[in-house]
Amino acid sequence: MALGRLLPKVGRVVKVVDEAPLVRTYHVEVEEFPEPSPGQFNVLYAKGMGEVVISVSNYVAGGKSVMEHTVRAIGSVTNYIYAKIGAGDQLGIRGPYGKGWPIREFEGYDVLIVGGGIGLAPLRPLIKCVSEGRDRYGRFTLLYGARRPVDMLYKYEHEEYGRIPDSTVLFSIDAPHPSWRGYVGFVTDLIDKVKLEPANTVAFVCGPEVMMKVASDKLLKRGLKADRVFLSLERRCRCGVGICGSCQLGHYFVCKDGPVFSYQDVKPYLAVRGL
Amino acid sequence: MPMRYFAGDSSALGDLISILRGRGLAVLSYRLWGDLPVFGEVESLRDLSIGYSDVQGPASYRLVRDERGFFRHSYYSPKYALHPPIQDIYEASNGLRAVPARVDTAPMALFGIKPCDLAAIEVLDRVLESDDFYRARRSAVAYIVVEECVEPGDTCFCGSTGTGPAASGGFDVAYARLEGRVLFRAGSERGLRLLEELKLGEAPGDLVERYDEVMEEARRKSSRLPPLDAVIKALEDSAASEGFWREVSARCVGCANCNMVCPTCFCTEFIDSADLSGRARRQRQWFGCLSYTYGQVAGMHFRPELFMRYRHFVLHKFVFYQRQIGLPGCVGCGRCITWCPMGIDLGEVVSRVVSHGSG
Amino acid sequence: MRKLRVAVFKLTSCSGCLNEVIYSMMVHPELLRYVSISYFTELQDLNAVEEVDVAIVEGSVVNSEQEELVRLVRERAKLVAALGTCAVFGGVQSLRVGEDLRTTVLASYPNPDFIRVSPDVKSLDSVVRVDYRLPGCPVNGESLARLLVKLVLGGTETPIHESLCSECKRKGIPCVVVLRKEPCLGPVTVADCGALCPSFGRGCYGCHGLNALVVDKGRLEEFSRVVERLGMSRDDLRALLKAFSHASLSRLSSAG
Amino acid sequence: MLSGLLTRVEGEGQVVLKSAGGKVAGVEVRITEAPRFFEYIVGGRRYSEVPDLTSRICGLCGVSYMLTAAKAFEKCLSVEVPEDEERLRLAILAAERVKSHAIHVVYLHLPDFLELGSLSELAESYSHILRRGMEIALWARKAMEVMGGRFHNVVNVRVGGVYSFPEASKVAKLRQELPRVLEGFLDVARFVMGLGNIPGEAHRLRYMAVRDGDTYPWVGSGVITDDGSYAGADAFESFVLTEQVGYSNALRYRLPTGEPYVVGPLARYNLYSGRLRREVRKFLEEYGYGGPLKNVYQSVVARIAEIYQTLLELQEFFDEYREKSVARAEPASAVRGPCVAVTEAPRGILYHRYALDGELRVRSCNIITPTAQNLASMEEVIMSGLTGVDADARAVEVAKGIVRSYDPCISCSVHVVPAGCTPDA
Repeated sequence: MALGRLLPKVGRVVKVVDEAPLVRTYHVEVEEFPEPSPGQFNVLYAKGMGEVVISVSNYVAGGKSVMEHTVRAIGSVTNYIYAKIGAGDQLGIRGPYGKGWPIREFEGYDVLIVGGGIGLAPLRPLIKCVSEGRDRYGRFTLLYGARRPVDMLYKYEHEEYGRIPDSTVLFSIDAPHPSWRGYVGFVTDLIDKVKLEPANTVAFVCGPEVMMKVASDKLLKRGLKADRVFLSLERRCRCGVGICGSCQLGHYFVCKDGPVFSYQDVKPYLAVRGL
Repeated sequence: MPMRYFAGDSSALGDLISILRGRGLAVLSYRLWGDLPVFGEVESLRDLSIGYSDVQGPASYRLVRDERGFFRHSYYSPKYALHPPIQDIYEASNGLRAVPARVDTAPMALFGIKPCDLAAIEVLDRVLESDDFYRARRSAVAYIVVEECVEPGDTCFCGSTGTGPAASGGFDVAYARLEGRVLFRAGSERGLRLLEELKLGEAPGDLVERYDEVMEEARRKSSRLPPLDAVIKALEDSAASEGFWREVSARCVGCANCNMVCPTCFCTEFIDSADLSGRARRQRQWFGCLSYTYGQVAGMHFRPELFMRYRHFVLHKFVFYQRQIGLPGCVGCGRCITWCPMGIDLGEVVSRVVSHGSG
Repeated sequence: MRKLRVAVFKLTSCSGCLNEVIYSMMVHPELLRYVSISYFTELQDLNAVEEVDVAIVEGSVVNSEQEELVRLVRERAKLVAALGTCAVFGGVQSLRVGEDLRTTVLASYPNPDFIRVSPDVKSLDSVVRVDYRLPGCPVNGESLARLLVKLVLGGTETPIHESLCSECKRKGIPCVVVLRKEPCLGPVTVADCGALCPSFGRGCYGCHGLNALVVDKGRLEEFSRVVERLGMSRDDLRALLKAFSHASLSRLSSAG
Repeated sequence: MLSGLLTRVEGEGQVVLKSAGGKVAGVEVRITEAPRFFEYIVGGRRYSEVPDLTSRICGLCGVSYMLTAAKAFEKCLSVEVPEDEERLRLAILAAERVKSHAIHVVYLHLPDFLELGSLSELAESYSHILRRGMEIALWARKAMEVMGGRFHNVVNVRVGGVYSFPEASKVAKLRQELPRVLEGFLDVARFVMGLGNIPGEAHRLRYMAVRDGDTYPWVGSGVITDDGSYAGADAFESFVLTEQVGYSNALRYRLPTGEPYVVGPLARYNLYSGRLRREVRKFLEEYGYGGPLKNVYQSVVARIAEIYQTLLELQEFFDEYREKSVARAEPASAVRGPCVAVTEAPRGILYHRYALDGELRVRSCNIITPTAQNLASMEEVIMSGLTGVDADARAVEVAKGIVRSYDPCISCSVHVVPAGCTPDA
């Protein structure tokens, strides 16, 4: 019997982009890799050091597909990748895994994206999806906040986001900064500042869990239904395929049943601290 | 088709072992290693733990010599054989080209495991459905022979979880030892053929009647929990009550013995190692949700306090498994009670949850 | 590959963990090719407190000279690893803490100037910031070797925090508490010794340290009752915890 | 005043040469390791916990500490240790002797003979010898792990015997590997002996070791000196003279005559070489070592002889080994007689004495370590060679080399008797 489920493919890092302090995006090229849908994740393997679950922040199809992974150096494996892996180096890669954003199900809807910090990474393919299939969606709103200007991801694309037709793109940072002319405060504050047609809007949210809860509750207050608000959750994900049991949230395996959930599905679980 | 019962004496068990071994199978059962009950290969009737009884209580396990006694299980369960405690996943020496580890798939028979063990295997089958390594070991199991529990232990509650004392499905042969006689029945075509090979006679009606009585009595004895529906409801209702869970888990020290001995606990953690010649190895090993690291990620912790992990353990067994695989994750074997060094009784905890809910 | 610059310092201890450092190099002799050791008095004559990538510090801090040394080491090392129970928790010598040094020990010694000890026995992290903690009396040489190899490769270990019982059960070792009714500190002790004592049929005496991330005062009290029933007095349990988990234990007490 | 930090020894110490008019006029071997007050910390502990605690005195010779403590209590609590359990304990002790000597010969001492400063230099120039030495040490480690649980602070010694017998298959594996270890050992031994640079000048030395039945010494009823004086273990403390010096944290000891004495491999060899196996004696004779060893540098010869002897003794133990279940001999509940014992740790005589109270808890204790006994001799030998010599860095190196040849174990020689725990004689 094949024992290949947990085996990585050999990926090659073709480009590394500095995004923010301790955050880099690794462009990994790999042969014969299934196309990830927006919101899915891959498992990257640093040889001998371990694996880490990273959402796919961009996908470029081709003979060899290239996928982008935005990694923050915070744990033992990500620190290693940050310190040791550069263009030309290999990384093991398996995936794509999990359930992504149900963007195709919401064609014709207004799309609202709320991202916080590194949480923009899994949302990025959504932006691309809306931008490339602009006529399939209604109004597009992107709200993105980070702690400081320097912590924002994909700064080199922000202008492009603004050029998406019929869109509102707002940025925020947590505390005043000399270089900053945008909004200062929590990104969730911006929810109050945008026009929403609740009956015809789907929201996609990713960021720190507290921020996602605040954002979701605000959206509900603005009249969105809980089954039209989607969150991408983080847990201790190890295997990525629902067999190691590490990422359980209630009866969900976040890696297999998520990471994207409707707020409706996870609200009772998120309401209880440490469940 | 009406159930056919066959009767024999304990020598028929020896014959059954011989037949299985004759088919090239390693026969795994509870056996004695010196004075210790382990789970491993047996060669003959002599190796079985017949003639011993396990006296179990919270944090207490005693093996006593007792000709009429009944042996249930130990800290081992078939999990050791099907989902090994430590397993190699792959090795990479040439760059990143990873070579999967080999899994021993020599065919085996599980013999004399108990109905709760059988139910636990069904749980593992479902929850580890997409686990190649588990499936490889599992498909090496050619036969399952179950010994039904004529006498539940003091920590058992399979009657409550509906996973015993009789085997209900997923086995090839089940037998019950009743006052010197052994009553057999088949659970599969293959099992029936095995029994036919034993050339046993049909069981007399009074033996079957006695069997029914004994099993009914055993079911009664092992049904000390409140009804499962009530348990599930009470657990759901109590989940948000931090104070209650703090109190219920106050005696727990997070040692994870319960996780390790639980025949359905399947969680694993991965271990990576490297050497300087460019070789790397990935392994996985059992990991308990009561352990501190469970729920921890770099920079934060989703279940930083022990009461949260304890609550997860209990809720998972009774509530979440049900939603994940349509079966309760607790099979009522009582191992978590016996092998908890603190003597915490899960049955009691569950009863407290129910009375907390109704109180 | 650039060599990993390592310095090994010994404070107050039996030196046993230093031998595990030597062992880690014996099982991975190739480590010597990737490591340059600038300080290791047990092994070499040339010793200077230089800038290093990793400082491995063994032993507990018992006087002001050692505190100064440790601060200097911290300044000059990118990473500091506390090696062994003495460095992580204080070690057996902590059993003297709480007794009055001046009136007892110093009074009996002919030249008090040479007795350079403070009343407290400190863990390394109570003096400086520590990046890795490898407890154990002695530290598990295999774990140390794994860490050193990973450090040479530019990475580190992913810590797993669990009790000794997890290791015991994975190895299928018969439980000394449940089967033999013997006191065993395994349930409240951090894993990584390979469940050594139970594998020899005896109770764990806690030499890898109290699992203080889990066991708070109340739970320790519950545990004390259990081992008391098994025949270990509270005093004796307290002494073992003081001997092998002094720093954690005093934090528990001060936490109220 | 010139001083040198003692390197390549276990623990922290210093050699200080005092000069007068540029010449060496005095020496102090200082033990600067901070004391750990072991006699104090075992106070109040139950006798059964003491072996595990005293094991922590020394990272290299913990088994000796455990066994000496166990034997002291077995004596006063009238415990009969089953013979098989005693043999197993002695085998663990033997493995420790191999480990300790192998580490000293190859890692700590060999760089002196080769005039190298460090192990890395040794690794570069003599990788073959280092590898062979490593194999001995690693095998000794495995032997200690199989029989005792780990490389130090073993867990398989208890008052009354052992906790469990190792699996016969594991012991058989050790036995299987032994020929290769012996072969590797002989390589190392031939290399060291063949260097031909072990000094031959005579030192004036006195010796003491335990008196053992009829074997090369391990444990005994008491001690003997080179002039045949005997003192039972009970009388050891009154037999030796104890002194305290201001510059060191360690107590030191002399013979009743006031002379310093040597304990350890050199002493054992010179007192018991007749009990070495024929193969061992024959091997030494090949290199001209037929009679008594003459100076402390030749301790390395004694260590080599002892590794050889011990490996052969272990071979015999493995050949006769049978897995058993432990008897768990229990002690009497009342104390009868003194709790004292002497054993031969790798570095020499180790003496423990305890007094127990009615609850079998330690009321007082005294531990005399091998290195503490050698301190006076170290200073005397240094002075005999260096008095009047130019007090310079070279002299310090010579002094350090002399100290190193005693294989001092400084961690365990820190020996302070705190108030409240003084000898109760």
